[in-house]
Amino acid sequence: MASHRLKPLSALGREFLAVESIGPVTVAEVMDVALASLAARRGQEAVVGAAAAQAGIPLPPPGRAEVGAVCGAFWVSPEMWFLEAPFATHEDVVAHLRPVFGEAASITEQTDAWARLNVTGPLGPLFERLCNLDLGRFEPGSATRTVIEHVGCYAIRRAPERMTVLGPRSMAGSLHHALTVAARSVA
Amino acid sequence: MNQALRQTEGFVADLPQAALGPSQVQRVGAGLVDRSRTLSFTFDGRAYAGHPGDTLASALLANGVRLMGRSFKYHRPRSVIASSSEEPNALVELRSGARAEPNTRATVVELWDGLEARSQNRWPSLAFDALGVNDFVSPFLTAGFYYKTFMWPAAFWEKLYEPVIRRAAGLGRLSTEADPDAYDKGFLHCDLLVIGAGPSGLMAALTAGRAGARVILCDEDFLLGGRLNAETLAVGGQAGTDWARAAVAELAALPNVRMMPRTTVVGAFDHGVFAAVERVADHVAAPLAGKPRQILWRITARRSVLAAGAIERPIAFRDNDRPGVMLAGAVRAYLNRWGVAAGRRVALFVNNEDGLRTARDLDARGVDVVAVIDARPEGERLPGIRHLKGAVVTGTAGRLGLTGITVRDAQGREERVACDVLGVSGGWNPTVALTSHHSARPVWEEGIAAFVPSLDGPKGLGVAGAAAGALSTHGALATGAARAAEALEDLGFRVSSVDLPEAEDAPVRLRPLWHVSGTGRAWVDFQNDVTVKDIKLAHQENFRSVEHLKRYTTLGMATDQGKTSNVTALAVMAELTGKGIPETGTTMFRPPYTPVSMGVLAGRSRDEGFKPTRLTPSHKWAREQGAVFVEVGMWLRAQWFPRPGETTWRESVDREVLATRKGVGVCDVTTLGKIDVQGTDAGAFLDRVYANTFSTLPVGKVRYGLMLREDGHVMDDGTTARLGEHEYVMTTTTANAVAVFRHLEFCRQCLWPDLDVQLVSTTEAWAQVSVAGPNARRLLERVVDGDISDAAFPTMACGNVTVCGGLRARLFRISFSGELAYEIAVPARYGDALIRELMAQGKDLGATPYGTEALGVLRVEKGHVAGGELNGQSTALNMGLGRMVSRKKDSIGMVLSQREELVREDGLRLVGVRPVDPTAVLKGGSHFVALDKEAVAANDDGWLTSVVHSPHLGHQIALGYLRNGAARMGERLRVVNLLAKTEVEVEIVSPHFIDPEGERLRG
Amino acid sequence: MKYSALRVFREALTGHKGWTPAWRDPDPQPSYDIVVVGGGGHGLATAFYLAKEFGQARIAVLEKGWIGGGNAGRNTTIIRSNYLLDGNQPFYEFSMKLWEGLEQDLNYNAMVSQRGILNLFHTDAQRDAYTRRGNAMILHGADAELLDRSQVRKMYPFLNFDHARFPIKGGLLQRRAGTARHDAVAWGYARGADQRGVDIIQNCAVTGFRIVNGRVLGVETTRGYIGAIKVGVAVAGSSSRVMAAAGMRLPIESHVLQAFVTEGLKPVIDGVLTFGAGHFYVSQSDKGGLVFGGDIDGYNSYAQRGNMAVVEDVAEGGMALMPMIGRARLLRTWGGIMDMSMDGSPFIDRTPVQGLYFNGGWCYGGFKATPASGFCFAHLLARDEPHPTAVAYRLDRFRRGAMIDEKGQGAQPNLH
Amino acid sequence: MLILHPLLGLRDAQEFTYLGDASIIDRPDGLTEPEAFHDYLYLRDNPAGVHKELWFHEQGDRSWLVVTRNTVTHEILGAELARDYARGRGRSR
Repeated sequence: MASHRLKPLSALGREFLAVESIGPVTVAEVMDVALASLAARRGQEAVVGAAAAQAGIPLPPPGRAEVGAVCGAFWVSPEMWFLEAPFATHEDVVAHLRPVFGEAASITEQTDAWARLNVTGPLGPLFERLCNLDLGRFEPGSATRTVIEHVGCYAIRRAPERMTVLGPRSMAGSLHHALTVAARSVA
Repeated sequence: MNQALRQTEGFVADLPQAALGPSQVQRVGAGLVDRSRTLSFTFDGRAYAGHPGDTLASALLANGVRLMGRSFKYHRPRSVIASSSEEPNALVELRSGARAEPNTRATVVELWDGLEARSQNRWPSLAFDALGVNDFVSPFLTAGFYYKTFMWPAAFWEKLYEPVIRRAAGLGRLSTEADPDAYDKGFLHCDLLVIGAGPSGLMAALTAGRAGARVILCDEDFLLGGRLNAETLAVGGQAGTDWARAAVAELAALPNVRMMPRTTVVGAFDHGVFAAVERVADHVAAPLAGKPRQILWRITARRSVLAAGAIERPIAFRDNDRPGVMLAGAVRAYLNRWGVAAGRRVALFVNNEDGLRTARDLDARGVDVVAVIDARPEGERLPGIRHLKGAVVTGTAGRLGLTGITVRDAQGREERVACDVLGVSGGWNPTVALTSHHSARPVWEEGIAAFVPSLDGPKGLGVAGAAAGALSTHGALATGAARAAEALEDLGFRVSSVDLPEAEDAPVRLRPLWHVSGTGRAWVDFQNDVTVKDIKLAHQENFRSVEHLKRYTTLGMATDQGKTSNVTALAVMAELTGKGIPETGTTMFRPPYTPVSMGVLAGRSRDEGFKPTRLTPSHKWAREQGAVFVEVGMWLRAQWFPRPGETTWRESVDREVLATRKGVGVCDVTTLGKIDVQGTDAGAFLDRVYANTFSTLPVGKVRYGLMLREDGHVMDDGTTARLGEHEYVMTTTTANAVAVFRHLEFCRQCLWPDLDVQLVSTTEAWAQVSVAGPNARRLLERVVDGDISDAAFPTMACGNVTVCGGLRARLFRISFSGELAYEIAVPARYGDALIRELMAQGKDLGATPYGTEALGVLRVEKGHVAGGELNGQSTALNMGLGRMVSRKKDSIGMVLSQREELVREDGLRLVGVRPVDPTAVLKGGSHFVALDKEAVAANDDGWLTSVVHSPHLGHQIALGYLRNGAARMGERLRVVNLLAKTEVEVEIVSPHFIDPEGERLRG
Repeated sequence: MKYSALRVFREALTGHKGWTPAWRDPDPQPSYDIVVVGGGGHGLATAFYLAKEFGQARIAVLEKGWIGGGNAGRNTTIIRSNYLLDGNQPFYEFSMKLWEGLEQDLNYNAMVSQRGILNLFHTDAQRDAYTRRGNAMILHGADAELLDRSQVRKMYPFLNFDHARFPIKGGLLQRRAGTARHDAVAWGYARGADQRGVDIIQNCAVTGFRIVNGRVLGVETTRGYIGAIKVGVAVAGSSSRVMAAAGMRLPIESHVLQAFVTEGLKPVIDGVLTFGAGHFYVSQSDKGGLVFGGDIDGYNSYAQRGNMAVVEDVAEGGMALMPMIGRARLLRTWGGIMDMSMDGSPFIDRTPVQGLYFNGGWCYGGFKATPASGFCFAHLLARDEPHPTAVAYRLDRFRRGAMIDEKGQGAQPNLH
Repeated sequence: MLILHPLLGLRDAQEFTYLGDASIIDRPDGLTEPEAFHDYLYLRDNPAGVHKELWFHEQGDRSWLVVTRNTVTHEILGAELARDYARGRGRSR
């Protein structure tokens, strides 16, 4: 990666990332993950599956997220996934993935389309105030689209007490506000 | 006089304010309240005492306060009749200031220390209410009287009659201050939702909880146990209250059971979705900081059991609304649960066995039961109590409180019986409300003379206990267990057989009695003052269906939603029509079960948080520049950037426009929708969704695209760039980004499912900045790493580039302003840095940030369509873009865009407008009228869609849609704004006000 | 019987024994000159004007349930004529004029109350759109005023001016708009029609049409066959079902619209208010309840009930606009079935079947149209030509491309 | 309402955006006469009963679904991916 002279700003408009703790819950904005959408082209589903398998990229079934050697992935649409990779090594994530899939897939950079908030702590009491997710049935490894206070998000449960919430970058402030207000409400 | 009235007619003489504890003269036992702690509260400014576990109603009764409110129409003095949420009379205003809460039922207010309550709908005082005069003129105020009068003269309705009526309207007052409390929403999921925690609900929850199902148990009361708390009945060999306490303890220990007291399930919606309101902080003066007052829960339940009990109904007889006439079950509840004797000399009027329990319980507590008037001639008499069989109550006496009743015995002899409370039981109506939320009509059950739930209620909802018509404790326990077991087996749980605790199973033995005939007024709907006479009048005037009856008399429309009145009214109407009750109709209930605060329905969506706010990548920078922001949908965009010394927005905007046209302007255009279209059929796909052609667009080029709806009107427009053989990026307008994406997915999935095309939104991934003006290239050359000379990067070129030493970026040579212009996009996290870099690098080139206002001026000067022209009603032809619609290929909207009325030669066309007097002021939305014609609809020639001040031309210019506009270039017209009573003479010109040949953008 | 203050006074003194039925309950006759199907406001108004204005006799109104039991009694009682387009504005203004004389026309107090409607705007673009609309209204002879922020604030000081997500910038006011007591409108027309000899036949559902050689001869009903020279159908909410019996497919979908009322409160809101940045409109009834509504639920439905999403959406709009209503309680909700048409505008037209006429597609705007709808439908039934204010309401307008699309949403009924 | 998504199980209807009668899938050939387009775009059976209709999982996986639902009871009888349904109706490229 060429070393350009532009300084990044987080979705929340921060130069330095912050972690907030509210009672037992912490909410942290992170920007160290590169994200790309991967969509199999028509009739190329098997080719894409094979290429991914060979490259160690998981392509989980609907509703699921998986961690792989190079990339993590979660399902977003029929024949479409979001792939996650370390930003430091994969900033131009499309350039990394293109050789793997060639013309069999459409790949689009999504890194900065989404604000990324990691929430840790007891998730049940918090998320039941935020979105229509049945946390009891949303065990680690689950990933879904959901709505938090009118903001369309992805929720990925990494561990019993750890959730990643991806929200549209432009609405990061509103999403963060919703999370922290709810955390205070249940604290 | 008030004082005198109270002392002679009131129930208890005034007590000194200091006498708090001892003032609870009617407290005859502990019940389930905590008498070790005393709470003080005020009602109409006077101080009283109560205990934890009291409701406002029980505490007022304990203090001997009976007069609690006034009725709606006649302003009759009223006291509490019930002990639960069905209460129609005892409505108070709670708290004060911004937290004042009108129409609150005293029976559901859990007492707290410092509670303040006031009576309402009275002036000057509760005991003496001037509008009590309505009661004396009540013969004129019968049902529907207002439909028959107040018609002359016509203008007097708004001026005279209605203001008087409106002043008298309503009960409580709404504070006009913003509600200071927060409200939350939440979502819960369970296998079994149990609604009501009386014996049947507890039994259902125990059955399901022990089987390992995920159970939610809701009850509107703060004390679980339901009717068991109000009775002296035994369950499983122990006191019913103790059994309830043990059941609650067992449930609380189960991790799979969630107990939700103070939570009312208010609505049953489709597919097992319920709405419930939890009153988190209504039993304290104010919520804790950061905590909600109430929570609206949306509960998704795989199965549910309604165990909401039953509501006792009154019997109508003359003056049955006097303070002191109560429901017999409520009298018993106050005695057993709250240790309060509602009166000292109590009479009872019953038509069923249950009412006799009240007599027994009062007698056992040493309260004087002066008589039991039993409408049933048959059956045994109560020992040791004067029990009149086959008798009825025909009237009452007293003014602000009951002093006695008139009784007619089986032989027709009337006698006066002195008493201060009359407990009435006309039977029990199962609480079927939720079962009819899906429009199922309850069915009549003769045995208990009541409506029970129909079998076609909400799918997955079972009904247990009194709500199902099982009115005994045994029936409640048995049906609770059975409904839960059925639901669980349905879901595949193994349910072990449950040992039912032993409990009474007494028969109901009811003899239907709805009203006692006679002269005078007999109330059916207490709050709205609907009497038996009103029902008779409705019948006489042919308002005989239940719906007509309700609407004509306002019966059941009060805040109690007819809980104590609907069935009685129906029965009275059935008598009048000579039909049976089921033939006459049923009562229907719609959500909510009890009234719900607007605040909780809105949750956190209010004030600035009403909708999410979308910020552009350069927002922080723009704020530092002092930008003024404007809402564009949910986005906040910089509208203009005022500089020191500029006093009007026009000064700033003019400067930004001129700076752009002379040097270079910079504007964040990230809000435009960006959709990545890839796949081997991407070009073919775009040919079908755009009216013009894209498959022939060379790689590295951009084209303007016009998108139609299938009805041939313009849906959206924007530019689409071809970045690779199979890769396009489409831009949409800010407003239509979501709808266009949805439409494209529809086309892709539903119309042409085998085209190889993949879509993903990239609106937020890239920060996109417009760089426009003669110096645009010079500025970008300092930022972009490669060659962007006119030769290397001509008009409508696009491509991947790098900026600032290697950051990947996209560059598009497109222009909305008519200037030499580019849009440059970088990953969004670098958007802030990019715009700072552009401003820094462009200092000597006159780089100037511009906002949406200047953007608007620039595009109107150039004649580009936008919001005002893209109004969903216009066609390509209207916009002067008719030739863009290719007739040679199948594209969405092509066929229907050619319908006769849409292709009229004399139809609306986009035109430019210039005021003849350059100092004249135009207003958007003004209409075109010919100079010599009158401003009436027949001469309406169109309207101005967009108006700006062009600093370039030094006067206002506008775009508009003008009838037959293409043929009217050079014509002079008026534009009239009849709202402001102004008109301006204008000349119709080409919409391309500057550089019609496009020299500048090729520059 | 004529209603008057004097009559009310006399009856009060004599025990109200003299009041007679507001309308009779006759058995159906074997045939009529004109049968109006549908005993809602529009059908009853049609019958009333047929008898009163067009000299027609031998008229029956057939109602499957109880008169006024459909949308006539399930709306938010608003009357207004603040339309934008040429096809609509003259019609609704005609309706407004009929409202203004309704009580004297009917000898029934339907409580027509012209307390004004204020449509708030929040952006410059909305202001321009309302300017265009206000001018169109005045051009058509209606009244309209454009208020700025301070004028709005003076009228409604309790609105959210200080913490608004979408600031109030002004509003379009029509002072002659307001509300009317919805049930009374149906009852008043029924009584007026009945007094002029119209048979109002309740509990009489039309199950089919007898059509021979392209001409209607009568209707099959649950109370037997009833012959008719002309049949007018005004059954909004059931239009597709009823007209299917005549072999017609309509440019209509049925959708549920919910409405809401709070507990009775002392008066705080004088006129009708609409929120331009959310789905919310409100007025306060003469009984004190805040009556409000919002969007339709959005999916085809014949169930007269809605779901939570719209309840919450409306409450959010209400709280955003008027945060003082947080402690007011929602008392009742109800749902009505709307004929949502393909351009959001109605139909009053002949059909391909001779003698069969259709009135429907009122979307959620039918109540305010009641008088003019009845008058214009009566005009069409009696004279076989459209009333001048209703010439645009033709069924063939989509073939010609003459849509009357106030919202510019195109052929998607749930967006109108 | 809850919609049984063929891939994701029961999802709240609020996550979806409604379009209308699934007959809108049966689009006439794009170079055909306006009459066919008129009937296609404007006329509806609008049944009181079973209705096949299009819902877009806008706040979900962006699948268009054809949902079979009773418009009187709101009962949902089934849901399938619209692209499969469309193929079944003979739509392809």
